[in-house]
Formats: sequence, structure tokens, C-alpha cells
Amino acid sequence: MMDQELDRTLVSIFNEMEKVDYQQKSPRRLRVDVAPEALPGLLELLKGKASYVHLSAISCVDWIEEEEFELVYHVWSYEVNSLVSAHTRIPREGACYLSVYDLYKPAGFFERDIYEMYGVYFEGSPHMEKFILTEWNGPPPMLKDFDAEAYVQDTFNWQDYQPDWLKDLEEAGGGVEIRPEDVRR
Amino acid sequence: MMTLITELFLMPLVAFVIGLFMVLMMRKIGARLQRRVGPPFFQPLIDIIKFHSKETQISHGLIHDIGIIMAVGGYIAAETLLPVPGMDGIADKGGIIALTYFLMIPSLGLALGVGQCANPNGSIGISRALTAMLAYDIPFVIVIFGVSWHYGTTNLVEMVNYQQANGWGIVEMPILALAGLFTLQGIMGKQPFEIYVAPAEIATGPMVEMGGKYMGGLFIMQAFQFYTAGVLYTTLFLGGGENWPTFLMKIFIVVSIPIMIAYMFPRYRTEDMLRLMWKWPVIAGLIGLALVMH
Amino acid sequence: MTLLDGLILLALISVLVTMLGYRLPVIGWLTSALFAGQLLVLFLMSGLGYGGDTIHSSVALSIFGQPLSWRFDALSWFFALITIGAALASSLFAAGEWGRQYRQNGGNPGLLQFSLALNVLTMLILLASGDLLALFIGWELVSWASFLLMAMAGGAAFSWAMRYITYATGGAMAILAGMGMVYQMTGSLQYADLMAVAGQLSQAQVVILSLLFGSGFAIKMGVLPFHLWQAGAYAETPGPGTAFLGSISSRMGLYGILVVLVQLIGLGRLIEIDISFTWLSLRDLLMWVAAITIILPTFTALRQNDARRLLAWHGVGQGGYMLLGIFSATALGSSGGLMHVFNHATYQAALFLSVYAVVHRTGTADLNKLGGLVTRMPLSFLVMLVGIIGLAGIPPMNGFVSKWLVYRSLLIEGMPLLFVASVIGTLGTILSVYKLIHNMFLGQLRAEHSEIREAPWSMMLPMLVLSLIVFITGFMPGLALDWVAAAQAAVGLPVLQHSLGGVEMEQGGLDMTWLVAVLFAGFGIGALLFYSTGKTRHVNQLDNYAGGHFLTADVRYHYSDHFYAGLMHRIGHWYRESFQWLESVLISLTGFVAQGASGFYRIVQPALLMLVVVVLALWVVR
Amino acid sequence: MNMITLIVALPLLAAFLLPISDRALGSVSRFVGPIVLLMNIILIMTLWQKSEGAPFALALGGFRPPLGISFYVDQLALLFALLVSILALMLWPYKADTNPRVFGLMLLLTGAASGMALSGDLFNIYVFFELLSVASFGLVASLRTGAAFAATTRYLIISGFGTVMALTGVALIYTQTGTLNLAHLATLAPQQLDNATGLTAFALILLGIGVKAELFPVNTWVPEVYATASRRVSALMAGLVSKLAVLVIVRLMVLIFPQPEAMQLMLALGVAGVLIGELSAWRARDFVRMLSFSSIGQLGLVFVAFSIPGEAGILAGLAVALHHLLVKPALFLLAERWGGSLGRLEGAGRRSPLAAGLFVLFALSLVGVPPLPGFWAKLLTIVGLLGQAAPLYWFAAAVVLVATVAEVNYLFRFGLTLFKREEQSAQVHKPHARIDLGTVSVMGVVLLTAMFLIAPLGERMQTIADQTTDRGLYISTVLGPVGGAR
Amino acid sequence: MSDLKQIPVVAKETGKERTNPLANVFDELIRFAQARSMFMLHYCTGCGAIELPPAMTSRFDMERLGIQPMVTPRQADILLITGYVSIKTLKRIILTYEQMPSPKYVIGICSCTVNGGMYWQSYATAKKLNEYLPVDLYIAGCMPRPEAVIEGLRLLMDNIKSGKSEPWKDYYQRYDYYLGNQQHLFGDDWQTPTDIIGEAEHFGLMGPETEGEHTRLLQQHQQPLEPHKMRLK
Repeated sequence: MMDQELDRTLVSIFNEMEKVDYQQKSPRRLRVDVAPEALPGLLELLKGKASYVHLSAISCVDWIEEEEFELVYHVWSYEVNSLVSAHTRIPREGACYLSVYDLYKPAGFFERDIYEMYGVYFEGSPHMEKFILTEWNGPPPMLKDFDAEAYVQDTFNWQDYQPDWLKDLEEAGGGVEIRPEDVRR
Repeated sequence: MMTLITELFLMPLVAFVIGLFMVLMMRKIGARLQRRVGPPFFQPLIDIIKFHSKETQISHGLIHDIGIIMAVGGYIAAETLLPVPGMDGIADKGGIIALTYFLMIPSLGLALGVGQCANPNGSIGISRALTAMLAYDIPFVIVIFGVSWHYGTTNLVEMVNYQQANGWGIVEMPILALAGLFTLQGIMGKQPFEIYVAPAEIATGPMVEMGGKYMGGLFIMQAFQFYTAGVLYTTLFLGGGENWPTFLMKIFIVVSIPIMIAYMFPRYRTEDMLRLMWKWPVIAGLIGLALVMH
Repeated sequence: MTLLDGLILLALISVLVTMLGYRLPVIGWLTSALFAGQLLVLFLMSGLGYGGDTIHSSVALSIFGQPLSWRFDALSWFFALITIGAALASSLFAAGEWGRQYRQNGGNPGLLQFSLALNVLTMLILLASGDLLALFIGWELVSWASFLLMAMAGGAAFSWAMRYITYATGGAMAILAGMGMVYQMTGSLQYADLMAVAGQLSQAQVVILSLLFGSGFAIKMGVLPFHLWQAGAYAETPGPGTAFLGSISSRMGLYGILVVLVQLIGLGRLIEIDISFTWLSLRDLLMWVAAITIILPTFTALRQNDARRLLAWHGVGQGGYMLLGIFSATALGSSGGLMHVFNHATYQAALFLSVYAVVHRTGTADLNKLGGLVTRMPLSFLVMLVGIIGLAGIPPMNGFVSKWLVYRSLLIEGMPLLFVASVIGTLGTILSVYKLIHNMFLGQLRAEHSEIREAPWSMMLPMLVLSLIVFITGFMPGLALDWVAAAQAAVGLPVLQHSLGGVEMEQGGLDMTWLVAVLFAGFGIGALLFYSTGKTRHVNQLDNYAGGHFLTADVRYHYSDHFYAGLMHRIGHWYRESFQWLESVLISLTGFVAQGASGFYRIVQPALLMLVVVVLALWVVR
Repeated sequence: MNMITLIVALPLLAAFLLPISDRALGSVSRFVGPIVLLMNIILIMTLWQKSEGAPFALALGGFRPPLGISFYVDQLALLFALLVSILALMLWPYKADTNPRVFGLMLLLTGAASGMALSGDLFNIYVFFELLSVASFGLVASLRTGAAFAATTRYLIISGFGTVMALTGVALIYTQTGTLNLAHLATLAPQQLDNATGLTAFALILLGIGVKAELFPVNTWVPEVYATASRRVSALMAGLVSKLAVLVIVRLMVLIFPQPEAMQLMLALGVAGVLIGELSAWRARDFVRMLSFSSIGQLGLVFVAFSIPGEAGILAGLAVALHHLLVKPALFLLAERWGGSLGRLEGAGRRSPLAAGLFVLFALSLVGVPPLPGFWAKLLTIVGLLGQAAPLYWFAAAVVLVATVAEVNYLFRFGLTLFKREEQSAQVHKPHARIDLGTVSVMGVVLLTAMFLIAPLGERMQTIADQTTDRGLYISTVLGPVGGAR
Repeated sequence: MSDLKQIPVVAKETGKERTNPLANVFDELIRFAQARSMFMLHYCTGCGAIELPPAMTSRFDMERLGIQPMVTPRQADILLITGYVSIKTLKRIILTYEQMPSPKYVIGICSCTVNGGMYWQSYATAKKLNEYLPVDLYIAGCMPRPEAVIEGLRLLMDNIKSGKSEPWKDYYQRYDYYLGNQQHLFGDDWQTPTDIIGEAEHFGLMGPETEGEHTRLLQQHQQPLEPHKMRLK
């Protein structure tokens, strides 16, 4: 269990860097907000000095109003058994960021996924071609300004609904226990 | 001469019918072991009719067709070498050595047909099937040597008469019979030694490109395979067929033993199958052989 | 001027014709015509094949007081028939377009025809030998003639030919030593004298004689300890030369063994001699050597990736069957061994020719670079199919009959372990021949091979005739068994009573005509059943189920490399290359001794040497 | 009858006159040698017709046989004298730049050689042997290169020791028996020389003369000398001179030392020679060096053949010696252009197919491939060796057989490189001189005719062998019917 | 669980008029065999497949109906499409469907195949399955229970026995419509190794709507794959 006050090494790291604010979200989770250009350095220190060796995920949040993407790097330490999620904000237009592939090999997949889903290009990531949506050539679908429902409405068409499906069933001798009208809304 | 021609036509038919029932028995035993009801009575026959009545018969070339013809035709010819009560066929023209080689023709034909389908799964399946043949044929050959040496003849009809005269083979050669039973598992190609038909791994191996009447042909071949294995074992060890009821009862029991074992076991890998087949049945065979020879 | 002289003269003429006219484009057809002529003369002598008396040659010399005579008996007629048949097939194959392409690639087809003719001449002289001296002369000539045939391809062929001739000379010297011993025992080199005195020879003498003669002839036959040269040498010989060598050249060793060990010394003497500490008699030991010769080369063939190398290794393996049959010394076994010589010659030649037809069209014999040729070269496929069924010894073809005879005699004699060993050999053959036909003809047709055509007719004709022979002697084995029976009588082995279909025996005989008829009736019913339902629809090779994956033409998904992976996991570590290691030890040993010997010539100070020599001389004399 | 002395005297006379006539007659003196040799050949041929096989003795200077120098001319001697002249004629140094002294030495050599073959007196043989060595020193050093001089000095030292040993052997015999005439010795030998001292004498003579016959322990000079001397001289030395030395030893063995220990000593040394020669030839990578080791091996085989007791041995030895005499010079002549290492030789065969064909022919015969005469020689040796009861002979047979395998290996390693298609560095192979190729093809023709006429040749050699082993005939012809009781 | 009638299938009864009565008996036998022995392709496309093992094992035991799971499309008759059909999976489904020998039947299990189910507004899933390949039967339910699956299978068996189950011919007769929808989703260069138009000619089902502008689009960049004919010269 991580003791209440912060680990000395973490504290020393954070003091080294300027413009870093951190808060203890829960006994095992620490949230760190850092400037985009400082993030790789932070990760390097976390990995090198503070035994945070496992990058479990990179997630991306689309703040459409503030015209920004928020990248969150979740790194985990096996010795201290605690998670640090480093948050950073990058501009939304023409979003591109530095890859941390050389620090954490799994980053390759996460960056590729984010590039496909959000359009954030990571320089230095080994393969940035299409990953899951091989058949998709529309805009990055996870963006907030992409209206999936509208896209679905105009590309797909629907089964025509047969209103009297229950009558045919009853003619054939079958039936349902709960009538459609009093199905719980 | 007339009786021989009718025998030549009748024996395969009888073999097919009994084979179908054996397949049915297999699926019923399998179902019962899994506490299921199991298929209806004529299911094997229906399957074969359905396969032959498919509109599309996908073929990858002439050799693919010839492969199936060789598989079915080879077994039809092999049945005439197996004496059954009342019908001897051409058993005296070629003894048990000729029969073992006759049983290789269908598998070679099938191998050629599958080869032409140019499907990697098929080729891997065939390479494993031939390795399996190498595995179970060595103990099988030891058993054949012991049996022929004991009866002093390779002619199956003579063997049956010998056993009618002085007792079943299983009594005089128990260990050899055990080894024979072990190899029966391999000859019938059932579960523990069935890696070449691994459905999930190589999509049923050789049968990957067999649709319609090709698969129908292979179902017929399976029926013949069960029948041949049962009758051969009975002829060698259980006194062959003196009359139909006891003969049928014997061959069904003989075939049911490997089937029951089959549904209990997962599939061995090829190298483990080789190790197993070359260890216990070969040792049992050699011991049986030593006892028989001296 | 007896028929035998006519035959030898004709062979000599064909050698001279090929030697003088080797630049003529039509030399191939000329040689084939001459071989056909020789075959004709042989048929005139065919009385021998059916129990006629031996034909003596009018030429009889006496050099240094040793009489030399030549004669043809049933055994030599049987072998001569195979030799000239194989030579005719090979030269016909090389006569047409194959020869033209070989010339374009820098080869010399005239030289190939010349060496074929020379080989046939030397083999006829060997087969016609009337006494041990003539036998040795013929033997040396045959070894050197096949050396020429093996070395003519240049490059890698030189090193293999060099290795062959070193082995062959070792064998010849062993035979020469044997002859010296015979001369010391009986005072003459005639067959009759040795046969007369064979009864009284002491056990030690018989052992020495059979080891010397046996190992001498076994080297050429490629029996186990001396088999390393054969596969490479045969594979490097140009095209039809391999077919000729593969089918008959190594069987000359068998002829030698038959004449000396079986006819002169007699197998009875071998059976009497027990080897100390074991319950084996000398004959059993030889049978075990033959059995192991069946297994090891066959499983080496299994791992080869070059079609020619694979077939050549099988040639070595099949030699084991012949020896096993003959050493069993029973009517059944020896007829099986002898008939296997004929059978093996036919299907081995057919297989090699079909491989070279493919090489002629695709340019490579590497099994990992071929595939799917059945749609482009169907007739070559048919020939190879007939060939592999024969090689594997499966019923409709003649290979099965001779193997059945050998197995049947092992069964009657009660030799279980030998029986199992030879069956392991057969199974290994089935596995490796399927790999051969699968990697070459079945599976995915490569893009670059989609436009190749069937081999030209000049090459296809001999292949088809050979495969026809393989089937006919399988269907009616009695034809070949007559010659075999005559040969057995000539060599003094018990003669096999046989019918047209095979052998009638009350404890289970064999009647191939019935079995093959029933088999084809079965195929007929299968075909009826098959073609009566539904119209088949042929699809492209890419329309294949591969787990939902889209197959494209540029991807090679044909499973050919490391073909029996499962089997190799189990027996892979048993391959220890122990014989290569033994040979390399022998070579480095001689190299070491040679270095010591030549070191003697580097001492500079002669005076000191002379002093030592004088002291030695005096000491020796004192 | 006195024409026989002319065979020896004429070349010696010509040898001395040559330097003088060279200044007087100028270039014509080049042909004096061949003319003399031709006359010699004609002389011997007429003599052979006249004597139709019967041997005759000739006492020189009127002294009765046991004292003076006596010539014993039987079929064997005549044969070797004829061969001396023929071979000298064939291997005559025709090259333009050879200085006349070499002609003189050649004539000296031929005179001494024929003298050795014919003489029936032990000391006389020794004198001719001495003359022969002197001539060979001069010839071997005729190329005047540094290496030639070094090789010749070593050769000089060894043959010097050899002659000293031979002289002590002869002296020992003289002290024991008091006479040096071979026939007289033959009568006394069974009593006086059949003991240890006799054997020592034989051993000493054997090693002494063995130097020339490339016998095992004393043949260390062979590789260097043949490599540095001119090809024709080494051909002459390997082909002819060694055979004459062997002839002398055999003559002594037959007449004076018939006891089995002598034969077994010769056999042992012969076997060692075969083994060492063939194995080092197998290792040799240079053409000429390979040939010289091969000649050591072949000479060993000759000794082994001759050591078989009875006329079978003589017949076998004679066959092997004659065959080697024909084949080895031919191979040396081929080495004229084909010297140097194995790599340099690649593709040489394609450039001069006739030479390559001849090389293959000679190699096949050397190895003993039937119908060629080499085979019959080897057959007689092996059959003879295996006919004996003593295990040493069986071991010798085994060694000879194994040696053949080595022979095949190294000869055809060279043979095949000749036909190898050379890729990049097409070394410029100067074609063989026409004269060399001519002599080699003549020898090839002789070999082929020998192959066809093997049966009559066999009978002729059989008679020669019977005649040489017949000690009684030798004694009666030389000492007259009374068998000089002295 | 909706009935067959509602699915817009326009398969007319084509084929030759039956003259001799025996042919009908024979047809009857064939339809009976095809109904009583259906082989189900073991291809789990989505989450609904979890319901199949209980249907096969001891409690519900499909084998008594003659239904066996088979691995390769070549041996299978029914293609059960269970669960949501993502565009990527749809490509494999179409390839597998075309590799199955006809007469072949498709059953859409789970409501995702009917109308997109709970993924209806996802950009990555196909909403209406029978636009891309002819579907015999839908079994609704967000994973219908095994009883429902078996009920569906029995219904299919009745349809086959009564000869009503002809949608597989519809794929050949209206191939252009299906191909159009497929190209709409996968783009114009969409192609499968099976030559559907050739097969249509083989079965004699070349209707007017088999060829159309979509098939012309297909033929622009894919020559129909000819089988390798065995030829001598």
C-alpha cells in the first residue's frame, strides 16, 4: 500500500520539473497535469527513477469546446503498486504529438488506434497505417463533431416494419405472453 | 463361377449396409456417452443421400475426382478379400499381405485427390494421415506376422477354418489380440489417433475441400473402413463368421470398443501418437510374437 | 560367330558410331536404332529366358597362362534385357528435343550417347564373362564406363564422380584380392574349379572369400556401409544418364554377388557359418545388412528437397530388397529378389525420366520451387503416378508382386524382425514418394509455371512405354517370373513354380490378374456412383477455404518444405549422419599418415640419413 | 660375336670424341649422338636374330672366365640393352640451346647402362654403375639453376655413400669367395654366402645400388632432382636408370643370394616404398612432384614384384618394370608444359585434347584398368603375392591394393582438373612442343599395340623369365660344360 | 421471430416442368434428406454464437434433428450469422457464403442481423443482412435462447421439406442487387475469388437481374478466375 504522504522519489521528480501540479486521486492513483513538451521527460523519469515500467494505455479526450485534445498516459509501477496518469492538452486543429514508442513499446498500438479514431498523428511511431477500420475511409469516427447517427441514416436503410406481425403469429397458433403495448417503457 | 460374380457384387453391398449401421452405432454411442439422444436411425444414409443430392459439386480437377473414385472403389475391391459367412469372394487369391496393401490404395487415392485441391490445410492433413499410417502399420504388421505364423497360412478362409476347428485366435494369442485391438484404434482412425482430422486446427485436414458427393464418398469410405476393421479383427482373432447372427454380434462388439475409447480421449499430437503407437502395441506385439513363435 | 558374338559386335559398332559421329544432330536417333538392334539380337537369344542352354562365344584367349572365355546364360540374358531396355529408353529420351536443349545449354548430347553405348558394351562384356578373370575385366570396365557417364556433367559432378571411382576402385581391389585367394586355393580362375572345391573350403576361407567378393560387389550396389557415393553421383549425371544408372548400373553388383556368392560358393556354405557371440549365421548377418540398407536410405530420401536426390536415395534403398530376397535362398524369396531387379529398373527409369521431363520444362528439380504441374503436364503426372505406385509396392503395379514374394518367403522362413524391418522400409517409401508427387505435381500451380507445356513426344514415348511395362508386369507377373525362374535355375537357386497371375500356394498364394481385375471393377463401380449424381463444377485454385482469408496468386501457400514435420519431431534427432562422419574420419586419417610419409622427404641432411640406413641394415642382418 | 662389345664401346668413344668434333664439325655434331644410338639399335637387333634366344658368354681380353672381364648376353640383357638405346634416342635433348657437353654425358650414360646390363662380372658391374652415376650427376645439373645445383649436391652425397656401400659389399663377397665372376660366384654361393655375412653383403649392395633404383630409405633425392632437372633427364632417370639398377639387383639375387631372407628384406623395403610413395603422391599438389612420388611408389611395386620367389616373381617384376618404363617417361614429357600447381592446370585439357587424352590413357594403364597392359602386370603381382604362404606377402598384397586406390585418387584428381571449365583466369597454356607430343603419342601407340598383342608378348616374357631364373644355364654357358671346379 | 413471407424474396419457381411421377418421388426423397440432414457451419460471427453449444449438447441435442456442426463451408448447408455483423466480418461472411455448396440456407440469429440491434447507430456494423446475401430466416432476440434457435431450425426444416426454401437461387437471380449493396459498402474494387456469374450459368439461374451495371463494374478490374484446364499442348 502506498503510504499517505507521497513517495520521496516522486516528489523529487516533480520538484525538478516546473509547471507540474499533481493530486492524489486515491491511495493508489495519482493524477499529474503537465505541459505537452514536458510529458516525455516526465515519463522518462517515471520509468527510469520511479519504476513505473508499464504503460497500460494512452487515452484521448476530445474537448471540442476548448478546441483541444487531452492525452492521458496511464503508467503503472509493480514495486510501488500505484498508477500515475499524466494528463496533457494539445491543440485540436492539425493535432500531432511526439511518440513515446522508444520508451514503451505498447505505445505503438495505442498511438495507432488514437490516430485512427481521433486523427492525432504521432511522429516516430513505427506504423501509422489503418488498424481496425480497414474498410472505413470517412473522418476519424470518435471525434465529437462526427455524427454517427446521421452517417448511418444516409448510408444504411432499414427493414420495413410490419405492424401486424402479432396477428400472423396468432393465426399460426402461437402468441406472446406480454402484449407489445404493455411492455414496460 | 456364377456364385463368385454374385459374391463380388453382394459383398460390397453387405459391407456398405453393415458399415452404415456401424456408423450409426458410433454416433449413438458418442451421443449416449455425452448424455445426448443421438441421431435418428437412418441418419448416416440420409447424410450420404443429402451429400449426393447437392446442386453444387465443387471439384479442383480431374485428379480430385479420381481420388474419390479410388477411395470408394479401393474399399469396394478390398471388401471382396474379406470372407464373410457363406461368401468367400477372392480371399484365397490374395492373403492378408495383399489385403493390407489393398487398404493402402484408398488412402493413397484420397491423398492424391486432396493434393490436387491445393489447400494447405489439406496437405498438412495428408502428411499427418500418412505419418499416422506409418505409426499404426508397424504394430499391425507384427500382429499379421504372428497370426500368419500361428495359423501357418495367409489365406483368411483357412484361418477361419483353423479357428472353427481348434478354438478362437484370441484364446491362443491373447497378447497379440491386445496389440491388434490397440492398432485397430489407429486403423479406424478414431479419436486418440485422429490428429489429421483436427477440425479447429486444420479444418478437418484432408476433407477441407470435400463438398457434395466428394464428402458423400468419404462418408461411404468411413462406413467401409469400420466394416473392414471389424471383420478383419474378427477373422483373425474371434473365429470369423460361422453364421450371420454371431458374426454380426462379434463385429459390432469389436467395433464398439475403439469407439467407446475414442469418445473418452482428446487427440494426440503427431509425435506423441508415434511414440505411443511405437511403444506399447509394438512391445505387446513382440511379446505375443515371441510366445507364438516358440 | 555365335549370337553372343553378334550382340557384342553390335554393341562395339554402336560405341564406334557414337565416338565418330558425336557431333551429328541425329546421333541420338542413330544410337537408339542401334540399341533397338541389340534388343532384337537379344530376342533372337530369348530361348535362354525360357530354359534354353547357354550360348558360348567363339572368342577364347589365354593370356599369361590364364584361359579367358565368354558365355551367356539365363541370368546374364535377364540382366542384359534390362540393361539394353534401360539404355534404349534413355537414349530415346535424349535423342529428341532434350538433346537440342542440352546442346544449347552447353552440354554435349553426343558424348552422352557415347557414354551410354560404352556402358552397355562394358555391361554386356561383364554379363557374358565365363570365368573369374573375364568377370573382373568386365567389372573394371563397367566401373570406369559409369565413371565417364557420371563425370561428363562437369562442376559438382566431378567431385561426386571422383568419390565414386575411389569407392569403385576399392571394391575392385577387394575383388582382385578375392581372385588371388581363389587362385591360391584352386590353382585356376575357372568357375568349375571353384565350384568343385567350394565344398571343402574351410570356414575361415569361406568367410574371407565372401567378405572380399561380397564387399567388392556391394560397393557398386550401394549396400549400407558403402552407400554414400551413390545418391549424389546419380543425381549429378545429366538427364537420361541418371535413368540408366539408377535402373541398372548398381544392379551389376547384384549380378556379381549372384555369380560368386550364390552360384560358386553357394548360400548353403554361408548358412552353416555361425558368427561367434551371436545366434546369427553369416547369411543372416548379410540379410540384416540388406534390411538396414532398406530402412536408412529410404528415411534419408524422406528429407531430401531435390527430386533427383530423393529418387537416387530410393535406388539405394530398393537394392536392399533384392539382396534380402536373394539371401533368403528360398524359391519364393530369391524369385522376389530377382524380379525386383526387373521391376525396379522399369519404374525407377520411368520416375527419373518424368522428373527430367519436368526439369526440361521448368528448369529446376527443387521440390520447394515446383507445384501444381498436373494441369500442365498430365502425361508426366501419369507416368510418375504409375512409377510411385510401383516404387511403393502397391497392388496394381509390379513392385507389389516382387515385394509380396519377399515378404511371403520371410513369413514362411519365420524371420519376424526382418519382415518388420522391410515393411518399415515400404512405409517410408510410401511417405517419401507421396512427398515427391505432391510437391511436384499437386498443390498450387505457380504463376511462372502457368504457361509451360507437356514434354515433347520424343521424351514422352519412352516414359509411357516404361509405365505400360510396369503395369503389364504387375497385372500379369507370370511374364517376368518365367525369366526369373530360368535365371534361378542357371544360378542354382530353387526354382519357383508360378502361373501367369502369380503364385499358387495352399497356405495363401497370390493371383494378381484376379486382384487387379477386381480392383478396376471396384474403381468402375466407384466411378459409376460418382458420375451418376450431379454435374461437377471446376473452380480456380484460389477459390479455396483458408479460414475466411482471401487467397491471392502472388502468395505461395503450397505446403512443401519440411513436409513431414510431425514425423520429424519424433525421429528428427535420430539422423546423426554417422556414416558421413565415419568417412571423414577415414579420409583425415589417411591424410595424417600421408603427411607423415611426405615429411620423410623434407629432411635436408642426407648424410645423417645414410648413416642411420647403414646402421639399420647391419642391425637387421645381424 | 665381338660386335656386342661395340654396343658399349661405340657410345663411350663417341662421348669422348664429341667435344672435339663439336669444334670441328660445328652444328652437325648434334646428330652424332642419335646416329650412334641408331647403329647400336641395329647392332642389337641383328645380334638378337642371330642368337635366336640362346645365351652366350664372351670373355674379353683372352683371360679364361673366372679371371678376366666377361660379358653374359642372354635374352634379358639384350632386351635391356636394346631398351637403353631406344629410350635414350627418344628422350634425346633435341632443344636447340643444349650445349654439346650434355650430348657427351648422354652417350656416356647409354654406354655405361648397356655395359651394366651385359657384364657378367661383379666388379665390372660396379665400374659401369660408377660411370652411370657420374653421367647422371652431369645430366641432372645440366639446367645450371641454383635449385638444380642444390638438388644435385644432395643427390651426389647420397649416391656417393651408396657407391661406398656397394663397394664394401663387393669387397665382402670377394673376401668370402675369392672371385668376382658371377657364374663362379653362383657355384660357390650356396656354401659360402648362405650365412650372415652373405646377407650383409647383399643388404649393402642392395642399398648401394638401390640409391639409383629409388629404393625406400635412400630415395630422398628423388622429388628435388626430378623437379629441378629437365623433364627429359628426369624421364630418363625415372624410366631407364632405375630399371637397370633393379636388373642388377635381381641378377645378383637370382644367382648369388637365393636365400629367402634376402627376398623378404627386398620385399619389406619395396612395400615401404610403395606405401610412402603413393601416400605422399596423394598429398602432392604439384604435377611433377606427384609424378616423382608416383615413380617411387611404382619402383617399390617393382621391388615387391621381383621379391616373389621363382620365375613367377621374375615374370611379374619384368612386366611391371617394362610397363613403368613405358608410362613414366611419357607422363614426364607431358609435364613439360603442364608443370606447376593443380590450380594452374584448370582447363588445360580443353586447350590440348590430344595431350589430355594421352594422359588419361597412361593414367588408366598405370592404375591397372583391364585390357591395358598395366592390368596384366598388377594381376601377375597380386596373384603371385597371394600365392605365397608367408603373411608378409599377404600384407604386401594388401598394401599394393590400397596403393592402387590412392593412385586412382591422385591421378584422376589431376585428370579431372584438366577438363574443368576454367572461369576467370584463363592462364595462357603454351601448347606442347611438337617433338614432345610426337614422342608421347608414339609411346601411346606402343602401349595400345602392347594391349592388342598381349598374348604373344606374354609368352616371350615367360621365356625370358624362365631363362633368367635358370642358374644352371648361366653357370654352364659362362664356365663351360666342365663347371670349373675352382 | 418473423415468418418467411415478410422477407422480400422474389424467387419464382423456375426449372423444368416435371413429367414423370417418379421424378417427384425422387425430389421428395431429396428434399427429405436435405431437411433431415443439415450441416451447420461452425463460424461464430458475433456474440449470439454462445447459444449454439447448448443447442448442440445434451440438453437440447441438435443431432436428433440431423444437424451437425461442420468446419469448412464446403461441407456445410446452413450459415448461422449470430450477433452484430461488422463490415470487416461481413466481407468474410460473404466469402464463406459463396464458398458453400448450394442449396444453402442463411439464418440470421439475434436482432443485430435483423435491423442493426443495439448497434443500430454504429458506423461499423451492417444493419440489414438480407441486403448483402439472401437470408432464409431471422431469429430475433438479443441472443435468442437455444429453444428459439432450435425452433428456427425446425421451421427451416419444414420450409425445405415443403420446397419453399429457395432464397439461395435469389442470390444468383438478383446478383446485381446484392453486388451493388456490397460495392456500396466495400467500395467498387470489391471482389471474391468465386465466379458467381459462372455458377449462375452452371445452375441455369441466369435471370434478367443477374447482370447489371454493378457486375460490369466488377468485371472492369477482375477477370473471372478460370479453372486450370488439364491441357496437353
